Amino acid sequence: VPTQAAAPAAPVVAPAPAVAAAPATVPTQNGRATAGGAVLAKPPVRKLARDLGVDLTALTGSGPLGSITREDVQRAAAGVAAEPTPV
Amino acid sequence: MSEPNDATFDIVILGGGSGGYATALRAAQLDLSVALIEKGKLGGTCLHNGCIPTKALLHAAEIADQTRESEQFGVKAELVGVDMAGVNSYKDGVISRLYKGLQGLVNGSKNITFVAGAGKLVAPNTVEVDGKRYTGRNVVLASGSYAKSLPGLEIDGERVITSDHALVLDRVPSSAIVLGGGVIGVEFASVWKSFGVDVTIIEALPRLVAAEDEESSKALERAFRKRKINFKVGKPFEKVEKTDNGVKVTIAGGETVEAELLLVAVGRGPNTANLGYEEQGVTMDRGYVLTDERLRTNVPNVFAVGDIVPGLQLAHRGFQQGIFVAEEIAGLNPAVIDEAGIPRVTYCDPELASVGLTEAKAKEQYGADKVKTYNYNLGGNGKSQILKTTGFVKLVRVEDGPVVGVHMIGARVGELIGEAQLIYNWEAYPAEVAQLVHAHPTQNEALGEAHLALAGKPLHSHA
Amino acid sequence: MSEPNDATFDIVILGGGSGGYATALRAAQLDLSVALIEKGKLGGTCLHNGCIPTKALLHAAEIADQTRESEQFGVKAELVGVDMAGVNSYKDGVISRLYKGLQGLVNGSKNITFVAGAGKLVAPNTVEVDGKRYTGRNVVLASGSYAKSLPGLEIDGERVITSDHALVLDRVPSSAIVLGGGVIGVEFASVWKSFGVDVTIIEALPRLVAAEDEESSKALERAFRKRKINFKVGKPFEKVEKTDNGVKVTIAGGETVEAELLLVAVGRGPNTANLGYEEQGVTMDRGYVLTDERLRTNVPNVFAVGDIVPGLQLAHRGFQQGIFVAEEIAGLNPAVIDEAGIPRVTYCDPELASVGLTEAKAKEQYGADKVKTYNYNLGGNGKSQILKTTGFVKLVRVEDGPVVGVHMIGARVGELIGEAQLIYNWEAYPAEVAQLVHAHPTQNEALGEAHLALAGKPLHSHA
Ligand SMILES: Cc1cc2nc3c(=O)[nH]c(=O)nc-3n(C[C@H](O)[C@H](O)[C@H](O)COP(=O)(O)OP(=O)(O)OC[C@H]3O[C@@H](n4cnc5c(N)ncnc54)[C@H](O)[C@@H]3O)c2cc1C
Ligand SMILES: Cc1cc2nc3c(=O)[nH]c(=O)nc-3n(C[C@H](O)[C@H](O)[C@H](O)COP(=O)(O)OP(=O)(O)OC[C@H]3O[C@@H](n4cnc5c(N)ncnc54)[C@H](O)[C@@H]3O)c2cc1C
Repeated sequence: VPTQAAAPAAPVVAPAPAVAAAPATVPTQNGRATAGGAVLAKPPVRKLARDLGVDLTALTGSGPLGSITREDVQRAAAGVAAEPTPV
Repeated sequence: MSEPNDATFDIVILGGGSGGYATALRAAQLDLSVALIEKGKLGGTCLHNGCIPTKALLHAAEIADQTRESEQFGVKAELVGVDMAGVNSYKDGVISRLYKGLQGLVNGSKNITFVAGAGKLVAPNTVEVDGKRYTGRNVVLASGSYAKSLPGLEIDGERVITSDHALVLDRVPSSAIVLGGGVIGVEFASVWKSFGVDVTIIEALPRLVAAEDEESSKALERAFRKRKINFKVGKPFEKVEKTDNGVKVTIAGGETVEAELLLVAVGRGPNTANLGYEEQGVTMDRGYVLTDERLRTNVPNVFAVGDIVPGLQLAHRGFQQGIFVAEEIAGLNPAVIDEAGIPRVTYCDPELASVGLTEAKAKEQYGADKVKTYNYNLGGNGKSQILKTTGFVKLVRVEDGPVVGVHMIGARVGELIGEAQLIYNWEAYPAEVAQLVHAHPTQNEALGEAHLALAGKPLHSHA
Repeated sequence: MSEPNDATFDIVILGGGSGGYATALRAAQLDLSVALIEKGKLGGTCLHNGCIPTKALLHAAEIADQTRESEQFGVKAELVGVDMAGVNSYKDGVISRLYKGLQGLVNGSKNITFVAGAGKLVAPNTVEVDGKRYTGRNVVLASGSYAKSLPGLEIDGERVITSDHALVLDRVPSSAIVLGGGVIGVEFASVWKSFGVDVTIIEALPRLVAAEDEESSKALERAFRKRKINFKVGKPFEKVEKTDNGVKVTIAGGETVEAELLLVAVGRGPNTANLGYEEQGVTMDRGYVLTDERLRTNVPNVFAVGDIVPGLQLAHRGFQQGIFVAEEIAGLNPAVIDEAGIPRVTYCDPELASVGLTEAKAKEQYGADKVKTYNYNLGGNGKSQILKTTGFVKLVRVEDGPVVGVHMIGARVGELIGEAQLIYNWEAYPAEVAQLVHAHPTQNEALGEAHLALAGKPLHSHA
């Protein structure tokens, strides 16, 4: 029954210090770096960007792990709106 | 040391409840080999003595109440009575169908070896069951919890019982005292009242469901008073005595309450005694296994999940932790679980549901002047009026910031928590939810209306 | 032209239903002055002859069914009968409480002038009511809809009726034919069956609720068959004749069905005839008022909202459009409404709920090979087992992309649509939802499980 010795070597083994040093630079699967190449922004922020006509892929995020924040989107939208808009 | 019939796995899991089996299923998907050790029944407390049977009782209770009150809706019906044999066979039917499904998932996985028997941690990486040793590159402790009692309060299983006994009672008692006004206590009180029992809750803390937002507690107390469920809060238990027909409980101040039986629902303790955890050097605190936020104990490659880890004792927390640990071991580096983002539902009538911070907690964290709340009364919600339920949806937000807490009470509001969970965990702003007008007429519309109001654009309410 | 008793407003609204009153309330919040003109009752179809009364009937129906089936849950009860006078007074009570609340909101606003009476557009910016003219810097047309019939099918209000009559019926008919298997048709069929009526639905299209995903239609048909609700799909109506005790309907192919009455539920037409719209130059199409995506008609400063605008005929669409138009007029430049993002619920038993695209539509839009679906069976969902309901949660996603459709069927699933609405409108990826393990045991867990499975990590199901 048991194990294939070649099973994916259970990785990581540095005995974690009790207070894990938060791996601040490794993107996690936090709904930020999602599988499938979604842009690094929480879903409501993506919707905001769509409503404001901002292309998320063109932004650099200022949030945690480089995620795009509302402020990033709003700043970009303000830039766009600065151009003359037909009313 | 390795005997011929010993075996080695990527993960050895001690305990096949919510936390343990979720770890096993996710690990197996990731092609890790797993030994899942369970001394009782796969599914653990939740499936056999917890979530599922209690919710079956609560649904039977709902049916009894609706029949009793059917005339208010124009339906003429007569409630003849509650037949506990019938209730129990309904409940057992639900359990056994789900049990079968779960067994199918576990047995259907070529990567999982299910081991029936009681295990003990005999080395940091080894669990022994009936003389056979299961060694893992990783070990996950998932031995769950048991119903606690108080010093001097002996459970006899007859007149002084825990939820384990209450779930298999073959009769409807004429009266009952519920010691403890937490989740399990109020759920049983609610069931019994619906079944016609004269119920009294005794709670030492100053309010029922004290972990919830204070407004939720107040609303629940109001609803229980209306349902004629008696309760005494701020009254520590002093002693219980047997009487001719039942029990007599004395509470602080000397007041006594008598009933046919006493349900002790004072919380659940970690099931970790004599399992070898301390001996193998696992750091413990009052029986709980301590972990870091990645669910690692101090012993390398030994993890813990579920009720033995301090925090919310909920089945889906066990699921989430189990999935996390499997992914962690597989090297997927999953995101740390935000404990406040785990939804909480209490299934009594009326239901309570919450996620995120209470108002008090939010004020502590962000400062009282930075926290805004809005309480949308279900009186303005069409579907709630149709159900003839009262209650509210209360939102807690940070000024100019996201929603950090959602608290609801009312019939069936437990089902609204999924949406609230997304709002909290995705850090949505009220205006972002408000923009999406909800389906009419639903109860989840109340969640929409609360966000509309908090965003400064109430629809069916005043600002 | 301006007479002494004429008046000018920022917005003049013609019709006080869902679309009209939402416009008024939002505009008033934005400090615009509003004239709200209504010839019937504030609240319109939805409150008085639509959403609310039907859902009250459906809840009474649920209670009747639960009583009838209570023994399955261990509750002994006897269903004596359905007392239509009682049902109607319950229903009317719900309406009148909500009506009072709505009147309070409208009358409590200093910015809203409520005008009782029938209005007519007499100039592009002016509505006349009983000889008095109300001029607006903007006009919003919101005159709603009426129950349509078919050529040669005369509504007599006795044996051949529409939903308006069905909602005030003072008896439970022994049998009924429902012409039309859309939302309104299946809801009435469901109510009547629960009340003990022998029901037959006749639908010209090849399936019930043809606007829904095909799998939902199939599942509803299966459930109706089990409930012994008769239906004939793909069978256009030919004629109806009166018989001694009721009606005889002939359908394509010559087959006939007899019953005590015939409910005509073949859709709702725009209520726009003789209101001056065409005369003032508003572009129309078969009675509907055409607008751009910002709800502007071709006539400057004339907007339209609600059922007169082609698209979903739903109350909350009217709310959302009304709020949009008020904000547009106030210069807030609101985001355009995505019609597919408006949630749809059908409240029959079992309930149907959906948002976003059907599988067929998604394949059309993205290409068949780019669309992935997952169907989570409620058989694996504990709470659904407890409710003894069957059904599913079906997800439609774009490969490596977001969820673009959610389709659900089962008891009470309508309440799950709020979460699905956020997922669709916020373009969430399955993995983002999957990460948030849902409360156990709820039905909304099924939504969580479906996302877990679609993200490649099923918990209580196979991949
Ligand atoms: C009455 C009641 C109602 C509840 N209702 C809800 C609810 O509605 N929703 C909710 O989320 N939570 C609910 N809970 C809590 C929920 O049941 C627990 O949070 C959940 O079961 C914890 O999972 P676990 O895996 O940590 O432990 P358990 O489910 O307790 O599983 C531990 C397993 O380990 C096994 N085990 C222990 N020691 C050994 C050993 N030495 N060798 C082998 N096997 C061993 C046990 O037999 C058991 O099967 C309820 C609990 C109770 C008591
Ligand atoms: C049986 C039934 C069940 C339904 N169930 C649901 C449901 O569960 N959920 C849902 O979302 N939708 C439901 N609907 C649809 C919903 O009722 C409509 O989508 C909604 O009412 C449309 O709003 P409206 O403002 O466009 O029109 P209406 O609500 O029809 O309002 C139009 C108003 O304008 C007034 N009016 C018309 N002409 C004039 C005039 N010349 N002068 C002054 N006033 C005038 C009318 O009196 C009326 O009050 C249901 C409809 C029916 C019939």
